[in-house]
Amino acid sequence: MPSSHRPSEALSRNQFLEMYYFARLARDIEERLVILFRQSKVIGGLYRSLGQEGESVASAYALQRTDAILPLIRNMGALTTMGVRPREIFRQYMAKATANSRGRDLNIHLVHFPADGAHEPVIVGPISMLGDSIPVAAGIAMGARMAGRPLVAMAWIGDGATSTGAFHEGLNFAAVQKIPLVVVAEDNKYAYSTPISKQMAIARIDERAAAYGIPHELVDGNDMLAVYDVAKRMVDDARSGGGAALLGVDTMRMQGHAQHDDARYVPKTLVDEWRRKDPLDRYRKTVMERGVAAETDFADIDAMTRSYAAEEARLAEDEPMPDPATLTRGVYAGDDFAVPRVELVRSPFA
Amino acid sequence: MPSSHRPSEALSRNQFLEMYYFARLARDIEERLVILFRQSKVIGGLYRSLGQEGESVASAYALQRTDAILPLIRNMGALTTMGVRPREIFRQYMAKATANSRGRDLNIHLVHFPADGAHEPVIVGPISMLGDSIPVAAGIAMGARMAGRPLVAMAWIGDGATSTGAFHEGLNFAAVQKIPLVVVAEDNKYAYSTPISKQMAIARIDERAAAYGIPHELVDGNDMLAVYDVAKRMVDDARSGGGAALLGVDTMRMQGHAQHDDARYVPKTLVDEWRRKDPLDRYRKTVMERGVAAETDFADIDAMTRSYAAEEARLAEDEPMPDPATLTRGVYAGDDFAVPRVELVRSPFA
Amino acid sequence: MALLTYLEAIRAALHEEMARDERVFVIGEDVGPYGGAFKVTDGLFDRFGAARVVDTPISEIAIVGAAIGASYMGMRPVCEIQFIDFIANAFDMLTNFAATSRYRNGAAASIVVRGPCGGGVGGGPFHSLNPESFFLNTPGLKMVEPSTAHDAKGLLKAAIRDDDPVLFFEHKFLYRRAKDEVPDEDYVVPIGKAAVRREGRDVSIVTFGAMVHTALDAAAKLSSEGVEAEVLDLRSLAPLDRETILESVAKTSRALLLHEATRTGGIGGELAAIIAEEAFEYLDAPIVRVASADTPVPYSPPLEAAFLPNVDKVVEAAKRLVKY
Amino acid sequence: MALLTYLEAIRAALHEEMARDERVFVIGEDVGPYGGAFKVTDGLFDRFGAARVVDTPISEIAIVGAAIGASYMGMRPVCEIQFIDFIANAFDMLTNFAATSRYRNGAAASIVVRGPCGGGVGGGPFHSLNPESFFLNTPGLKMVEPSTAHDAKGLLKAAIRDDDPVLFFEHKFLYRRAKDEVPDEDYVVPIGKAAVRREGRDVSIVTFGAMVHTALDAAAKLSSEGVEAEVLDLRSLAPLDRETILESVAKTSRALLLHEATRTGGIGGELAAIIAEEAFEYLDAPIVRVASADTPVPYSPPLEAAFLPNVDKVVEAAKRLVKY
Ligand SMILES: Cc1ncc(C[n+]2csc(CCOP(=O)(O)OP(=O)(O)O)c2C)c(N)n1
Ligand SMILES: Cc1ncc(C[n+]2csc(CCOP(=O)(O)OP(=O)(O)O)c2C)c(N)n1
Ligand SMILES: [Mg+2]
Ligand SMILES: [Mg+2]
Repeated sequence: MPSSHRPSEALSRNQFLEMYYFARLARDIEERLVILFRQSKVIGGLYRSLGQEGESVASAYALQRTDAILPLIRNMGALTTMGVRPREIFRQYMAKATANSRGRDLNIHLVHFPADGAHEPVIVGPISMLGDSIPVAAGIAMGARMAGRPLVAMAWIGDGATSTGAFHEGLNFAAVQKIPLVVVAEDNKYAYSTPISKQMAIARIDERAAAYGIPHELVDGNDMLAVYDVAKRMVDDARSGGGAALLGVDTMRMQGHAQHDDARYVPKTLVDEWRRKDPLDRYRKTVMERGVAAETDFADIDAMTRSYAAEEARLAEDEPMPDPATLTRGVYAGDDFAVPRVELVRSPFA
Repeated sequence: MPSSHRPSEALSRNQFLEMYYFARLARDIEERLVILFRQSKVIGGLYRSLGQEGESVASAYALQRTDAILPLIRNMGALTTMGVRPREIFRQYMAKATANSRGRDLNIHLVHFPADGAHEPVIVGPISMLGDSIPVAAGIAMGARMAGRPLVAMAWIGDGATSTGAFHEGLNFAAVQKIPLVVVAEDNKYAYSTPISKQMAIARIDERAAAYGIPHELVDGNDMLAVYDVAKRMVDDARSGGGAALLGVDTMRMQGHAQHDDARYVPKTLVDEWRRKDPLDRYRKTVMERGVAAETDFADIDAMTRSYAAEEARLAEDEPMPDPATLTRGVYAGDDFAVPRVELVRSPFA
Repeated sequence: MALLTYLEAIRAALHEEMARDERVFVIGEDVGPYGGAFKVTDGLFDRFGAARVVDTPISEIAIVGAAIGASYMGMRPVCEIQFIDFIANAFDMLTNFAATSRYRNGAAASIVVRGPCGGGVGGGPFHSLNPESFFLNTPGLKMVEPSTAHDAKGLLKAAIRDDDPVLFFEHKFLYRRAKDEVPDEDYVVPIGKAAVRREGRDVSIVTFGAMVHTALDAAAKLSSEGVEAEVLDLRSLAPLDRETILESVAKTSRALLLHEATRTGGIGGELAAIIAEEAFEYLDAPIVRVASADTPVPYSPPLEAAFLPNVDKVVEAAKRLVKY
Repeated sequence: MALLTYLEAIRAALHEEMARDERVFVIGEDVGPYGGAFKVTDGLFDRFGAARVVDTPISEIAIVGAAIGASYMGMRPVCEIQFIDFIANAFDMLTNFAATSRYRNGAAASIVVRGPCGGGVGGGPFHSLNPESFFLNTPGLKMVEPSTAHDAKGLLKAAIRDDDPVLFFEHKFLYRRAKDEVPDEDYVVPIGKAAVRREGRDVSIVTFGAMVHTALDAAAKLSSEGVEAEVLDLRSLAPLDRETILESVAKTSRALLLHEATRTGGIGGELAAIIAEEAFEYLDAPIVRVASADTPVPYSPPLEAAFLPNVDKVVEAAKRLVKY
């Protein structure tokens, strides 16, 4: 599979900017969440993807808009890329009645199925049990194929979660059935406090795929264009019948597991090293070096996403909490209880 | 790991004959079981290891007598090799009160823990849920190390069972913890009716290990000396701190999944091809070619194992069924209910 | 009408549902050309092909997980678990992912998970379980277990058409032993409705699955001794048909709860709680449970016979109750 | 005596047991240098080292499976499941391998599986479960859940010294909220014995875990209205202390079963069955269950508050019972 084909070379200026926009927006949404968290407006924990926005965005950017994503908690960038309106995230984190889960489930646990013929993605948030998304992702791509509207499913998974039985069973099944599933396995050096050396005895996370006989590659996860290139090749291959693939990304979780975790178990030198490799900074630099965009273009986007995130948070803040009278509604079919659809938006660069 | 070191070259004449004896005994025990099965004296199903006795014996033969084995249903040869008296098997299959499980559990689901200081193996039979043995095997080797009497654990697993979550979690854990566990993964072409092509998308079963960063090798499973050589190297490595390893064996299940299964889904040509590769025939031939033993030596063993198996079956047949009054005994500690210890024997060649 | 075994009825339901609705497909171990370990899916592969009869690796988590995903895409998966005992391996996926899915996001996990349960065939501790009560504390999950060929077919059709995840228990002792008249035309047996298999005024035997036949045999014996037992076949274990249960107990004033799973923590507890809470005023005697002994399912026939409920145990308990 | 929180008491038990017995070790995710997600294992790594405080990959099956194997070799593993909800992933290993092991071959799986359970902290559907009834139909497995720091320490010591597999539920709501006197000297709280937390003659509230505190608050309120509730803290869920339960009901003639798990299929069923079978003659009123609503655990505080049992619900039910 390693190939020299670089799909990123075909990206337009708008696309270059759009990728940055999605990553920046993801970061700004999270920055807003931190503020809300400090104000005790976030219910439960807050999990940052700081330093990983690039790989989430660049991998999702390789998809078509009608494909399926199964993000994990740290794939905020995948959600912005597929067009989830930021307000949807804030609603979820604040457990509002207006959220897709109507306050019943956590953070990014939201689900979107497009109406027939709609040019929209399938979005299936995780459940907390790590690894479970992988068999479900395989089922989504298989089911879509059976239903006659094939798509490629992309699922993200942490280094830690690759140690679960569900990951193994799901990816092996997808491999055998040649299901168009691209798994992005994120080596961000830790699973909570557990360093990758206590998680797996392989040097490269993509070797997890060697047990399944599927294409796999490891890429610098903080180099957005590199991620995009490999993801795009894998997605295209999957779409044209190549079956499942695994894209390993080498990156770093730049904060603790969640807001409560000061991550003192992470050597400072490691953090410093990776801070210098911030994916957004690097991307800006690369794009500018290519002459595609200028400092001001990025500054404009930064201003735009910052105020957009702030405004969306504000809108969500004002929304009502769930009505306790609705508690028992919708456990079973037939007791219909309206589910707010996830609102999808286009970027200014679309 | 592939190495040219051939530990089998150091085997004595007695050891050559002993290995044959164990394999032949395994086959004869099963032939007896077929008779008992036809007489409806076996409770439940009967699962043959015909064609796989060689790999079971040769891999177990690489162990020391104080090591641990976790055989599956088709590893009768591992049991004979570690010295389990045939009567123990017959008792189990006939669900006798005298059996190690006292009629409470199936076929080879027996357990043996040596008394302190005894020169005996740890034997832990499986439960039916495939894959579960692997984490338990890892725990045995880890626990033995913790308890200050280290051993190597060897666990067998079918191609099908490598697709379970338990296999993945257990072997990954063993790899990370550098636990002395050798897993023998048996590619016998089918899992029940499911061909290996529907089980995994890799060409060689030992590639399952590539996800764990442990040594792995594939060997002709019907070549006993080849199996022994690799197993011995792996066991020795594990014992000296090398951690876990996976030995893939290329073999063939020569009968249906169980006695009720006529295996019509297996192409006749495949069976014919493998019949020519019978491990016992090949072993005899090789050993004779080496001039270590003669036709008559093997004929003597054949006669010996046949009558031994018959006699042991007869002894077990006469034993009592469990007393229903014992039904509820021994569910919890403190309600002691004697467990017949597995009787271990030495071969005539010891 | 046709005289079918329980197993044939299940197979017929699969054939008919797959023919009726293109979205229905079967997924599991050895369900394809082989037709399943018990031959329940026999003929499906030849008729509907590999795309709709999916042979999987030995991966119960993947079977249930992939089914959930496919159902999200509008398909109607029917998972076969080779022995229902192995659903333990997918316990998380079924209870946490599938069962909560609608409640959380309105996403229907319209899957059926079916497989053989129950003992009486020398299957030992891992091929004999009746795991219903493991799942009874899981809102969002439905569970059914038929006792006749008629119900087996009708309930499976109802389960497949149901928009919620349904665990469908097939008692393997009945596969070839239960045989009864099954309509030729399409029908469903609605989930959530119990059936009164025998009317009686003296004691209500509330049961399901293979134990229905034990209860009926016991009732016949009791009748010859002047005790008229009513036999209720729950059919649906989640939701339970509270109305029918309470009506029967209101009539007989005595409840005997009979199930094959081990006693402590079995579904008899839930039944007892419903009755003791809602039909207390009608009760003339303690609520009695007859169930298997509190041990793993033993393999050896004399042990398993002692372990399982049987006609004598039911008769004895019913007589004690009536005498109370 | 020292005033310890529930969490500190658990931690102290681990420290003391590991110091007392070299065979005891801890295994789980992030239990090592980090000291566990809730800091329960804090300090163990520094004191006992990596060999006895084993950080694992995210692999619940491996955690429980490896513990079983190690216990076979004479060790005394204490597994931490980061949130007890994730024991669902090892359901098979725990119920099928560990729980049956002694019965099958006399092989003791002397393991403890401990982890935080319960809601009330906005944890949502997958970090709030009270899964006891998933496991109640599994002979061979013991289960305990303390409600005080004193019991937390004593029960954990008992669990570690017990030769059978024990599921040890720690109610996370109590971790830092429950604080009480804990003896300095070594002691165990025996598994299988309930505690009467408050004596009363009018109604028995049978409960455990965090709900004990709810029950006590309710009892205080009831008392001010002239109703004297007896509050039973089960502590041990398997085996249940039938004697203490039956004695209390014999005294009060009224049983209110209170648990935090959802109602249908909860442990209240088993309790009701025991009482309806063995204390029927003493009952003056229906057996009433107060439990969480039959839904997944919702995340949003207003929903979770409506979902959970609380003092008002208990008071209201107790009054209904007493008036009956
Ligand atoms: C099956 C399961 N076990 C344990 C947990 C608890 N848990 C939540 S996040 C986490 C660490 C995840 O690490 P990784 O998969 O590497 O993802 P990252 O947080 O690094 O993005 C753990 C152990 C869980 N959610 N699911
Ligand atoms: C978890 C689990 N799922 C399903 C089964 C049913 N089952 C028993 S044996 C078998 C096939 C095993 O195939 P393989 O692992 O290749 O071993 P072989 O029989 O070929 O030696 C299956 C599916 C099981 N025992 N455990
Ligand atoms: Mg990670
Ligand atoms: Mg096989």
